[in-house]
Amino acid sequence: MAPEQWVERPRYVQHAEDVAEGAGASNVPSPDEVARGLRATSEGEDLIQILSPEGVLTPHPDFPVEVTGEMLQGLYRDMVLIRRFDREGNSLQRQGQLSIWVPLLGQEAAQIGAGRAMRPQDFAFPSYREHGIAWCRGVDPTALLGIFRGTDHSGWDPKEYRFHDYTIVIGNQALNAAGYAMGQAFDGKVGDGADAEATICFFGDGATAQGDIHEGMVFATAFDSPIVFYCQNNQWAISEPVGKMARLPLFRRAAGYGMPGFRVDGNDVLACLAVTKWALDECRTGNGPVMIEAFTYRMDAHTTSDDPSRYRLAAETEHWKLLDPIERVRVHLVREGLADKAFFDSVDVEADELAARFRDFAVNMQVPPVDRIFSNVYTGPHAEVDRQRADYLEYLAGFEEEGAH
Amino acid sequence: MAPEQWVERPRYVQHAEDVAEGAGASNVPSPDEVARGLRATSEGEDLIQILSPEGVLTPHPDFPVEVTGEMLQGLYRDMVLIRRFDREGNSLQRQGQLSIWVPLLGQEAAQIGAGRAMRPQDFAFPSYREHGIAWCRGVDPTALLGIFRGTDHSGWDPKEYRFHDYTIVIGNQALNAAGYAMGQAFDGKVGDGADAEATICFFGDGATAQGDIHEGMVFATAFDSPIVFYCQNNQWAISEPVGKMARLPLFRRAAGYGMPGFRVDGNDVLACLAVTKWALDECRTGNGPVMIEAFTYRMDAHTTSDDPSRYRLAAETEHWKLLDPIERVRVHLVREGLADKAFFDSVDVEADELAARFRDFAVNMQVPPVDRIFSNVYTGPHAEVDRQRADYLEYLAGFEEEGAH
Amino acid sequence: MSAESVTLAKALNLGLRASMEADPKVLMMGEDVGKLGGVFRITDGLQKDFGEHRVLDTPLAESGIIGTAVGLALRGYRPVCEIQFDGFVFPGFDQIISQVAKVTYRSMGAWSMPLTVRIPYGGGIGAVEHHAESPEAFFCHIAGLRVVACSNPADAYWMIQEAIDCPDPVIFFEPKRRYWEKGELDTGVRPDSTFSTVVRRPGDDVTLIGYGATMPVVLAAADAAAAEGRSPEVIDLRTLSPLDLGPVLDSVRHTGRAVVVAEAPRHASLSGEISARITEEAFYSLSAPVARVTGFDTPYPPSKLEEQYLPDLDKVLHAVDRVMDF
Amino acid sequence: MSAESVTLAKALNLGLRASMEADPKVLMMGEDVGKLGGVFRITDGLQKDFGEHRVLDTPLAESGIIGTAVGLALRGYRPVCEIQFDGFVFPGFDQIISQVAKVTYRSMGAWSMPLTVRIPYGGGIGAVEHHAESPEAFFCHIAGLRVVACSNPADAYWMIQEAIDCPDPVIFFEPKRRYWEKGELDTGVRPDSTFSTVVRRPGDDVTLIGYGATMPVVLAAADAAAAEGRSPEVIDLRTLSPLDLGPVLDSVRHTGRAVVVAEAPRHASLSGEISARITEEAFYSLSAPVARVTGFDTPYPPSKLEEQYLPDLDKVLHAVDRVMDF
Ligand SMILES: Cc1ncc(C[n+]2csc(CCOP(=O)(O)OP(=O)(O)O)c2C)c(N)n1
Ligand SMILES: Cc1ncc(C[n+]2csc(CCOP(=O)(O)OP(=O)(O)O)c2C)c(N)n1
Ligand SMILES: [Mg+2]
Ligand SMILES: [Mg+2]
Repeated sequence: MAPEQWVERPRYVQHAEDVAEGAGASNVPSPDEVARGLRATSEGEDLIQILSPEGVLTPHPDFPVEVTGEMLQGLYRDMVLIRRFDREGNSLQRQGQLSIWVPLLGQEAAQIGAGRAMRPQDFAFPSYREHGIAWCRGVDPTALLGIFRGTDHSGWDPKEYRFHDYTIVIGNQALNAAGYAMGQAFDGKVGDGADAEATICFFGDGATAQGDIHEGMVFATAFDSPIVFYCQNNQWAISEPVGKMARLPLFRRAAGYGMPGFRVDGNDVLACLAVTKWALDECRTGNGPVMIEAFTYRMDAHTTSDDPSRYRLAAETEHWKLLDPIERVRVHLVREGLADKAFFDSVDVEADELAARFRDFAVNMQVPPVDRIFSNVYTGPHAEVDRQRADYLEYLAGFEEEGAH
Repeated sequence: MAPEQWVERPRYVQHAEDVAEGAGASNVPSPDEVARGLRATSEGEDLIQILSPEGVLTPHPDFPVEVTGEMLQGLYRDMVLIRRFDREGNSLQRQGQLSIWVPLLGQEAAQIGAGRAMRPQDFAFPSYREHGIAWCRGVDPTALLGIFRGTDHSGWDPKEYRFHDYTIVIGNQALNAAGYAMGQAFDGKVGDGADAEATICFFGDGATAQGDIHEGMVFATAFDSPIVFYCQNNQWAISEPVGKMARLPLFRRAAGYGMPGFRVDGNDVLACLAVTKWALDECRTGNGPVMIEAFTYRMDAHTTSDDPSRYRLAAETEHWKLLDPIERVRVHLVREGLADKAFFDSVDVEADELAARFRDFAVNMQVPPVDRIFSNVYTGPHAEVDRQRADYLEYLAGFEEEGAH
Repeated sequence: MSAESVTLAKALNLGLRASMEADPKVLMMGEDVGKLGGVFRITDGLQKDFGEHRVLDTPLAESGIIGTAVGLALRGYRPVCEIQFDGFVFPGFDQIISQVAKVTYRSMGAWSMPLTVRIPYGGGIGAVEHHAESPEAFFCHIAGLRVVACSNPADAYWMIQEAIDCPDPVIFFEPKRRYWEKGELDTGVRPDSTFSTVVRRPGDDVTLIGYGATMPVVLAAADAAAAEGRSPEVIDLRTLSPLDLGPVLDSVRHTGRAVVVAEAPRHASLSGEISARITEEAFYSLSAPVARVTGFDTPYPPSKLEEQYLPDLDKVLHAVDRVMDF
Repeated sequence: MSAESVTLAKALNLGLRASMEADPKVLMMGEDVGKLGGVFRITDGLQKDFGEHRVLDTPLAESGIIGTAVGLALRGYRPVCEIQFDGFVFPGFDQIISQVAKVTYRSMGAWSMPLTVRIPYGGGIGAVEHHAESPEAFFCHIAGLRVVACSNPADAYWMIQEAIDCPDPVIFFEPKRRYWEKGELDTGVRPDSTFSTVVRRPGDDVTLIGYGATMPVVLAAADAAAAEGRSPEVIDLRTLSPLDLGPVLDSVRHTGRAVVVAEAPRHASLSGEISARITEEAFYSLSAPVARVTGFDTPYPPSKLEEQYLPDLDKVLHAVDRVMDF
């Protein structure tokens, strides 16, 4: 056994100059980019898939999931609806109604699969793109709008929906989630009971580089916390491909911490659901964390402020269109005769209604009262903030008086 | 292939109450401590060893190292000398000559093996316990004293010795080292040339929990930097056993990043030397980082301020005494007739002389001038610091004048 | 229990114990806080008595400690995080500023964040680098946090309990070089809010303002100044954010002169803020500009030089002379 | 090249390019700085022209960016780190305070640390949380750093080059909402040190002090005040640490009144320090206490409320009235 074989990694000898020249002269990827990108983004043999892009369903022995027509219809509906309001979010931004929108396009299966795998008592910690998880937790899509219209930093009661506020600082939520899961264990809510709880934490491929993600995994394994680390590898962190973050598929990190790790076809809603369900149940029993890498694709820009044409090729996006998460479910439903035209039409109508309601809500949102600036900085009274609030309101009243005269 | 088998980890279901009770009632380890500790601290089949505790030498096929009597004598001498001044450091602290000392006792092989594997052009980033690495880099032991006597924050020219200042904030140096290694690659100093360079970064088992260590590995693999991450797993982070940091042996983390990782018998100076040499050469060629876990033991307290009797059993220390890193080399030298009494005596004499010189230096160290407070805060002039210096010197002069009258 | 003489360290230990007894949701977490009882033994005996799930030896990672404490607080716990030394809070700074301080605001009050971060701070113990810093200004500048510093055993005992009871996050500064100084502690009667500023010694000529680690220096300087015929009034801020300016302004309006004493460097510090606020609110009462005795705008020096760096009796007296002779 | 009108963003881009041309050791590093040219396009085109080893798209980790930049600086490079938005510098705070700021001091000058951290900062662009903060006080309080802020294209161009040339670490604040404002840039003649404070408009009644993002507000307020018959003098600090107090004191000694304008929250802020320093040094010249127009001591609010939060013309004028009528 030669050391060279002890671990997989790209092997090549490269000289600084070559790369610098190569990159300087053109935007052709350097040899290391090619090697690393191949490792990091290839689907690999390990990819867990149940519903193929062609709509063929092959049960997975390790991740059993009972599939019914009704259930598939439900998943289809979920995905169509979230895609619809996501697109509406994009248009609203284009029309100046929102200051920014963060699209989920392409990640519908990754989110609905995970979201529908959760039990009501489970708790989710999103990043900022998890509109589909919000949907599964029962948060009305209009509640998301405040963040993007700039009227609020959040818009729902995280306790009620067991869905935490969006976290924008990359990686932070992994630790908050790990801590919450520690609490679930300390509360005795792990085990075989029907009330056993788990936590699921969402983050991106780019986030895996952050120290907080690592520390989250260290703490979760140290305390055997019931948490699923769910990485949506959508191949891009703004303009940086996942190959910049990792030489190998991301789920491989899990083994080093001593926790199970899986790569699932993130555009396969059944696989996402089945694996997440297994993972939540596994950690719910008290065995500690599990990592899932949902291998998917960000079909749209990073946000409405982003211009992906500067860094990625249209051909790549075209390739992923063939792997569309919704289309394969539709094909399967049709081919197996599990849904008729009326069903599809009704979902479309519902989607249009949702979009209209979403838009309506957005354009009618009010600027919050000035008082909001000073509210909930602290839970109790606070001499200084209270004084600044009073002074400022008095200052504003001065203008009104002036105006009144 | 059932999911349960996909990764190694301790499996048990445990209830919060049991553990709390167990720990509350006595200091008996809880079931999870036992399981995790076993995984994390057992030497395991993977341990690379060349010189056994009994002094038997078995070459390792993957890590060839030419062993001569002279070379073994040199390693023996190194270890005896650093142990000797280390013990002197401890006594100096007990006698009030130093405010603190950080002992390396037990880690002589881990340090001398790694230190002697380095080429002159390589660069080392220590933590704060690497007196043996300092020794190998040519830093005189007396240069370490300023830090522990409180006259300085460092005491040698890091550029001259290619040995960075001690880093006390756990984990920080992993990133500084990764950056330095990036620079080596950018300078074209990787490849097969005789001037090819590598970096080695030292840290402890506890440090592996820090985000900076993770990010160091992410950056090193992203940029294929010539760096060896050398973890001295001395089983303890002050009072916390390595099982608190990890479910599995630490070197297993490496695979997740796509870099080779090895666990070496950290009390076997030949194994440490051979594996580190391989690793430095491997990354020197441009293949990117390597991780080494040197499995060793902190025979003394964390620092002279620490009281290990509060958290670990004397029996554990006794066990490790049988694995002493120096003794096995001595036994081997004697058994194979590679050294005679005159050699051992001469080393002892040299050790005593070093200790005397070390002590002499320590007790004669002067408090630096007040000016040191204000020096080298910036490289160039700085209006504010310069003014504060002038004001303070004037203020002090005021007292002298008063005194003069 | 009636009054007894205990060290500040012991008072903190007793206060933590009282909080843990009063509320099963109170947790201790940090590096070495369990079996070892912390490097300063502040949590001594707590794991033994309350168990491993209430006194958590955590992995060695400060962002991890603070970040998981946030999650535990969301779950209904009241975590008390120990940072081993002042210089090691910074890996956790991001979680403090981005989550600890902002969760309540972000969620419009849906969450509260009853989390305490204990930081042994300040110099004077002959330690190596990063073990003697005074980072309070960083936390005072973060809206959403409350910041306090205790200076004697009785305050330590009550303030730590008030911090733990507080529904808001509290950064709790412990003057490490005063851990072994003794003082009277009467655990019988809980005082009114200790997150308030107190006059430690009444006087007429000059107001000496300190907090935490500098209080003994300030009190000693007051004695010395009194011996020289001055009449200093001494104030212990206790709460650094928000400031409790009332007692300070009352005093300065009476004395017309103020000296602020803190170990932290001066530039963009809390001492500057105090000076600015006093001037804003009591301009016409001031006979001299507010003076500051602080650390220098340098990193903390090697410990053999720390006595030169730290505010001491002479420096405070010198400042008193300056404001009196202005 | 003679004077042309460029945006502040373009001026920075040109300045970075000039530094990269002048010294092959100058590197750009950060998230998305390569192909994308940064989310604000400040590094636009640099990777294409200088190659991937001089403009590094790094993994998404700020401690990693700063920490490896430290290592690169030790190796002889001059790294320029881009932090994508103000609110994301905090994961790198520990490396900044413990390494960037202290390496030179620790090594007694054996190492210098010629590293620049560029931070687009401040509000007013309608962004979501963490994208509109003004964290300058944190860095000003750290000895070992130099902190500067540019406010117009010409300064941006020269100041970024001076920062990169500087052997000490420089935290470089870029007023992101001014990126698209144009100004004259003459790249021909390099001015004297731009890490110095300048008078932007002479006057007699009151000194208005701003820096970075607030300069346009301050200048507009000065116009308005002048229209009302006041004679304001306007000062652009440019260097925040150390302060260049000379021009400020000269001005205040002349006008007797000062207003400091900054977006950051007020408590333990740089504005407090400026107020304290002015009072310490020019006490008898002051006809009124130094006034401050700052953000509130709250987290940065949702963007629909940011106009209420930020210093604006009315607030500055109100403060001018207060100090004039004191
Ligand atoms: C600490 C931090 N640094 C930088 C950013 C700016 N930023 C926002 S999203 C993003 C990329 C995230 O990529 P990934 O984790 O893959 O998630 P995705 O957006 O693709 O879902 C960056 C760099 C941030 N939000 N937080
Ligand atoms: C960021 C940080 N947190 C805490 C400490 C305090 N501390 C010093 S050494 C140490 C334990 C380190 O353990 P390990 O990494 O195993 O190294 P060892 O001391 O055993 O060589 C701790 C917690 C520190 N120096 N830095
Ligand atoms: Mg992504
Ligand atoms: Mg250790």
